[in-house]
Amino acid sequence: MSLDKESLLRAYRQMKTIREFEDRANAEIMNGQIPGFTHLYAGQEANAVGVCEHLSGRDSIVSTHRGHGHCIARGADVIGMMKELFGCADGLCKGKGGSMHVADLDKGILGANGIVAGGPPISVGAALASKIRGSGEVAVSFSGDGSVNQGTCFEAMNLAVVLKVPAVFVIENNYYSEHTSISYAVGTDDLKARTEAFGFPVFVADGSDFFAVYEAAGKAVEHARSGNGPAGVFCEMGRYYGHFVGDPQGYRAPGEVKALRQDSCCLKNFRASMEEMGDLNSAELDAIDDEVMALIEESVVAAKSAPRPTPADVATDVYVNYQA
Amino acid sequence: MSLDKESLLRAYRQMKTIREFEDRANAEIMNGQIPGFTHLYAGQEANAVGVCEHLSGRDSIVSTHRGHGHCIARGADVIGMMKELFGCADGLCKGKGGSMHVADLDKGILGANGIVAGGPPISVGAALASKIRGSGEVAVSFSGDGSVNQGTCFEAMNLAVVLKVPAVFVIENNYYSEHTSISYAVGTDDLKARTEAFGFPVFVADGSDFFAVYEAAGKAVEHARSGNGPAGVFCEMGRYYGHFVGDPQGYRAPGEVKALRQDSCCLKNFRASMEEMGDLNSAELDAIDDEVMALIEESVVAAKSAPRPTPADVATDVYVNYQA
Amino acid sequence: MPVKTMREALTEAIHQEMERDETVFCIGEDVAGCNGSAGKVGSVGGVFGVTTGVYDAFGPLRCIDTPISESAIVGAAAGAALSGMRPVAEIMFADFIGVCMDQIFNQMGKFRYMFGGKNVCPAVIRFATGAGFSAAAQHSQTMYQVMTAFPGLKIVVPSNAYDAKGLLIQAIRDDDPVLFFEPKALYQEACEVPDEPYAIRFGEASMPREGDDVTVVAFGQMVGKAAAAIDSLEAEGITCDLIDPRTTSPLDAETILESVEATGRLVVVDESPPRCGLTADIAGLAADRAFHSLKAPIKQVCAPHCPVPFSPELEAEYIPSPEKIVAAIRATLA
Amino acid sequence: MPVKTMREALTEAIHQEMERDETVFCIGEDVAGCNGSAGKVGSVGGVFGVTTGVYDAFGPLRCIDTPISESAIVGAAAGAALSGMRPVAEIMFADFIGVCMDQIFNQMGKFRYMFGGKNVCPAVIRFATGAGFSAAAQHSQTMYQVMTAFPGLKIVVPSNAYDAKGLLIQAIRDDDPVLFFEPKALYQEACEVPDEPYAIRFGEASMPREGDDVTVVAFGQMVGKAAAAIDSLEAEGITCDLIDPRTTSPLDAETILESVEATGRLVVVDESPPRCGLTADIAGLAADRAFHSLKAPIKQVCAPHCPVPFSPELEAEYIPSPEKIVAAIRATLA
Ligand SMILES: Cc1ncc(C[n+]2csc(CCOP(=O)(O)OP(=O)(O)O)c2C)c(N)n1
Ligand SMILES: Cc1ncc(C[n+]2csc(CCOP(=O)(O)OP(=O)(O)O)c2C)c(N)n1
Ligand SMILES: [Mg+2]
Ligand SMILES: [Mg+2]
Repeated sequence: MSLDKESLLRAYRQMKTIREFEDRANAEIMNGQIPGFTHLYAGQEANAVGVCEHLSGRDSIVSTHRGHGHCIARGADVIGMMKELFGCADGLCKGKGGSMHVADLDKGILGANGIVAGGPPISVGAALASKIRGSGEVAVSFSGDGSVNQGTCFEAMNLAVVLKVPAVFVIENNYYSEHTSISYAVGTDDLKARTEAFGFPVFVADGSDFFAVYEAAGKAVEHARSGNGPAGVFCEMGRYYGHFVGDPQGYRAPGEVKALRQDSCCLKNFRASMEEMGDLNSAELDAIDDEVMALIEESVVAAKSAPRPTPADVATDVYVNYQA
Repeated sequence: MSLDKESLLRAYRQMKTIREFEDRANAEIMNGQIPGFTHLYAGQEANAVGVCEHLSGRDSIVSTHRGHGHCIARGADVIGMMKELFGCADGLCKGKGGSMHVADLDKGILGANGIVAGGPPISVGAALASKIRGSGEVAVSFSGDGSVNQGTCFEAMNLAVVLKVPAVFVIENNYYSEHTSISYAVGTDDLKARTEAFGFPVFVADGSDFFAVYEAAGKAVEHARSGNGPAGVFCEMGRYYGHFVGDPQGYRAPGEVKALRQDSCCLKNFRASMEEMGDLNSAELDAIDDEVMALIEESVVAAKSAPRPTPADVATDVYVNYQA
Repeated sequence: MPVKTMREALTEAIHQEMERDETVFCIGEDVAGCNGSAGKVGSVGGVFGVTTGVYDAFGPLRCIDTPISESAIVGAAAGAALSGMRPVAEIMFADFIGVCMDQIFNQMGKFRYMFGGKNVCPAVIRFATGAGFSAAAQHSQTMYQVMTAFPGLKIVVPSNAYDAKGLLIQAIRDDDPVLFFEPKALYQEACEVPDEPYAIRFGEASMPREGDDVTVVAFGQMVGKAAAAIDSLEAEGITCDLIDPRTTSPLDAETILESVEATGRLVVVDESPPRCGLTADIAGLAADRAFHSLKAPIKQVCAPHCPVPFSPELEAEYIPSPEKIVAAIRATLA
Repeated sequence: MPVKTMREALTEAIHQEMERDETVFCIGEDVAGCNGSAGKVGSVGGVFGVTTGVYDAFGPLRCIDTPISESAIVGAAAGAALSGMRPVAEIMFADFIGVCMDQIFNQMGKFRYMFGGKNVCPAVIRFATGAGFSAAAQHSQTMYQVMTAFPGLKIVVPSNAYDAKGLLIQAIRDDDPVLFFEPKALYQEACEVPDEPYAIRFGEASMPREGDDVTVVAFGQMVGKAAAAIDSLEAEGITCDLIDPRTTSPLDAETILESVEATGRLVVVDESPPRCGLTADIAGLAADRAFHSLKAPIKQVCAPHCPVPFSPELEAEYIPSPEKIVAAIRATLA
């Protein structure tokens, strides 16, 4: 699997953008600037980017409550997203959705989702649309290690096999669903096998390694796009922050997060690979870092001075047309 | 596996009772005597009886829309059941439930169920009660080959494993869910493997052979009762009637039902085994046949002359106590 | 004009819209039928026969059978609708909404709002609704009254074959998600239905009876019973407006209020249980906005606060009868 | 008397009932917490902290964590309740009811009726309900108004810590299935709460304000806002009865009707959207049974017909404010 320079630069930029977006979102929440419940994706960037780098055009994703990373990876406007987190009138969803409902249909982003496993059935529908039209798009849904125990997720997997639609089920094992470990909540010891038993192949990758995810996701997307029905990707990688901002994280082992940050950082891993492979030098990556920092700063500045929604907006955008 | 004479007689009587109950119910429906939607179990008797012969005391079952067989096998009063089908005021459920909601809590029958896969979660609750009390009962749920695709069924299986409760999931493959074949609706080719992938053993049996089911169910019930968590039973056996009474059965191959009736009759198979093993002679079985016929006739006569519910009954039995 | 049953009218609407617009497709349990079996695929057309012939006419990509997985069915419809299609999903009985409720009210019904009004989700979900067949507590509920509570959804309940066709065509063409409740007691009821396609606008009530003394508002299966009740009173010189809102969301409040302002009396009829339902909804509307015209207590005729019973005797008591509607009309005139 | 928050009062109720009756147990996501992890099992006590200390006090068999499988959670509660236990299940947010709705209204709520009145199903399902935290469209809904529509369920919505404790104790002791909606905006609100256990009977409203001019009925979070509205009018000499039904099913219709008969004016307040909700339900009740006492249109104060928005500015407009309640009270006096 070889990636051209442009792709490498883009992948790094996406991961870095997610990381900075999340770190800054965390800081702004702590400052009391961002309302609501926010779940951060920092640490897991390689999953989203390794998958979404295979997508283009009208390929779609459906995300989760922890959606910022997926949305950025799929191309959501970062400034619009930050504004949405702040609840601005010109946020990506006009301030009506917020962190848990970021969406951009034009970019194939069928929404973050506040309901655990709300997404997979919807994604099967997007895949079905592609199959009916014969238009070749794949539809990716992201699910966490906790989400895979929800009935809707199982139904979606079986239906995707039955209809042989180009759906890709990405399972992100970050070890916890809220305060509960995967080792408790998933009855079987082998979640990959339980998923494969539905009748599609699942490709496994170290979720802190962009190249590993990229390769596994490539196989899954290729499988689905070629008309073989659904496929899965299974990534393992802890998150750096709590379940939501404010989580005391009593379920973590001492030093767990520190170790993750030290030894399992997709950005560090990426830089190390580049040093080995020589495709990009660190100055090039540093330059991206700077651009990303500037963009995130710009997004926050914009969000803080953006117009706020007014009471008159509350009941608009419910229907296309409700009156007789 | 050896069964004493009493057990053999009881097993045969139960199967025969179900068969006659269903044949007679069919006739009475055709006569316009039984209202509503009725789904008959004839042909599958060995499944219910082979499982329920392992149950006693407060062991429980949760059934399906095709519930008569399970309820009779678990010991429901046949006359009360027939009256319930007729909608009598003194039917098992006072005429409020009908065929799809036959229940007898005192006998451990937690209800037939009109919602596909409504039962398995409830059964996990019964198993959990047993575990909390340490009282040793097992809880059996029946699911069809179509029902296993419902999210609630998957959730129940995983939860049973997680909580390690004495739940037994009996999957009855009669090849069809309404007009759709299992080969279409279950995405995987190997439903047993998909079920086992949840983390519990599934024991397979020819569903037209009481002894095979009895043996497989014995292993499953033993597994669950011994505190090893849930287990499964997987039986294959076609039904003799349509999905519901009135179904034109266009999905059946020509001669399919005839072949089932000829070659896969649990009663015939039972008699054949007895001839081979010599434990019971045919006169003993004939005597049971006569008693069963008389009982079914009695039940219909009773149902036809039983008191009917009156309008005043409509809103009683909703709550134990609703007024302040 | 040709006479068709409601079932035929619905089938015709689906065929005509699928003909007109290739993004329309059907999905649900046995909407084709016989998949994987020895039978002829497509020979079922839904257990109520509403998608009859769709598979034969439009093939496997546009008439899609599913496993028994209602959440996945609705989710697939919702996702396809977000992706440019116009799915018509069938959930056999409205009672089964419980296993797919999240996909309906938290997902499909909220996409547009949560996403800031930038998308459409033109999905139709069809349900057979209501009592009358001794189908008992889990196969007889209306559910449309419950779903009316949710913003973002449009709710349709036709009362006759003519309306059914025009409303289903509108539902399919509509850019918002629509829940379409088909009173199963009316599938075999026939009336004149034009062959050509036509759409009936949402939020426009019909008025199958006009009169001076009392306004009667009724839904779905109850429209016929209310008409019977009203007709039986004519000999006594009592005449009523009968309003069939046809869509409960949007609701044609104006027609109801105008009528109440004229008659001063209101009876609302539905076969759902009494709490937080449509009868209260309409009564509450009039008790605010037509208060000064009211001459008598507003009467609600509905089912008792209990599940739908199995026995025919009990079910007959459960479903509001013309007699009970007559009694309520009389009560407002007392 | 000791002062406790609603959260503390609820926790105390659960502990006391579990002490008293060994068939009571808790089940839900993270009701213990930290299972399978490096953390101390039991150290969470539910994401809102209501089951704090239950695991430590009663152990793993009576404080049971589950996967994210709400249908299985409710089903397990229902099945255990049919089997002689008294489960107290937690569904984190009321909005999640969509993924377990069937088990609630088609199963748990109908067992007794479908089975001919021969069984009890004493299960309690607890939910955090309502808006106020910019939690947006899928974490802010009330849902109790929708659930009130279903026969077979009892629906509780406390408005203060004292009631919360007494109502939860009654819910656990009650032999019918109870849905217990905890307004999450009130978890930190405190009032005097006795240490000893006590039960508040269902179907008995409380009347936190008494007055002559207008009857105000409000639910849950809205009781406090209505009280504020009423208090602000006192200086003008306008006094109101404020009725908090506490349980929406059963409903204390008598207290409401008596008050309306005395005042002749009614305002009903809830934070749910307007259609087929509790405000219409109560308005409909009065428009029938207290009609002859009514002197003015019945006013409903509720959320607009839209999902719950994210932005604080929009959410502030969404949730009925004391100002809107004041305006409605004034409107009935105009
Ligand atoms: C149906 C439903 N149940 C529960 C929740 C509350 N909840 C939000 S996120 C979450 C944990 C999800 O865990 P996982 O799928 O592993 O994703 P992660 O948070 O680890 O990314 C839970 C229980 C919810 N939002 N929806
Ligand atoms: C949630 C739900 N969806 C659909 C139905 C309609 N329905 C009743 S039985 C049935 C087929 C069930 O098939 P299976 O589980 O194989 O059981 P069988 O009828 O073969 O015994 C269907 C689709 C239902 N009752 N509930
Ligand atoms: Mg996780
Ligand atoms: Mg079957």
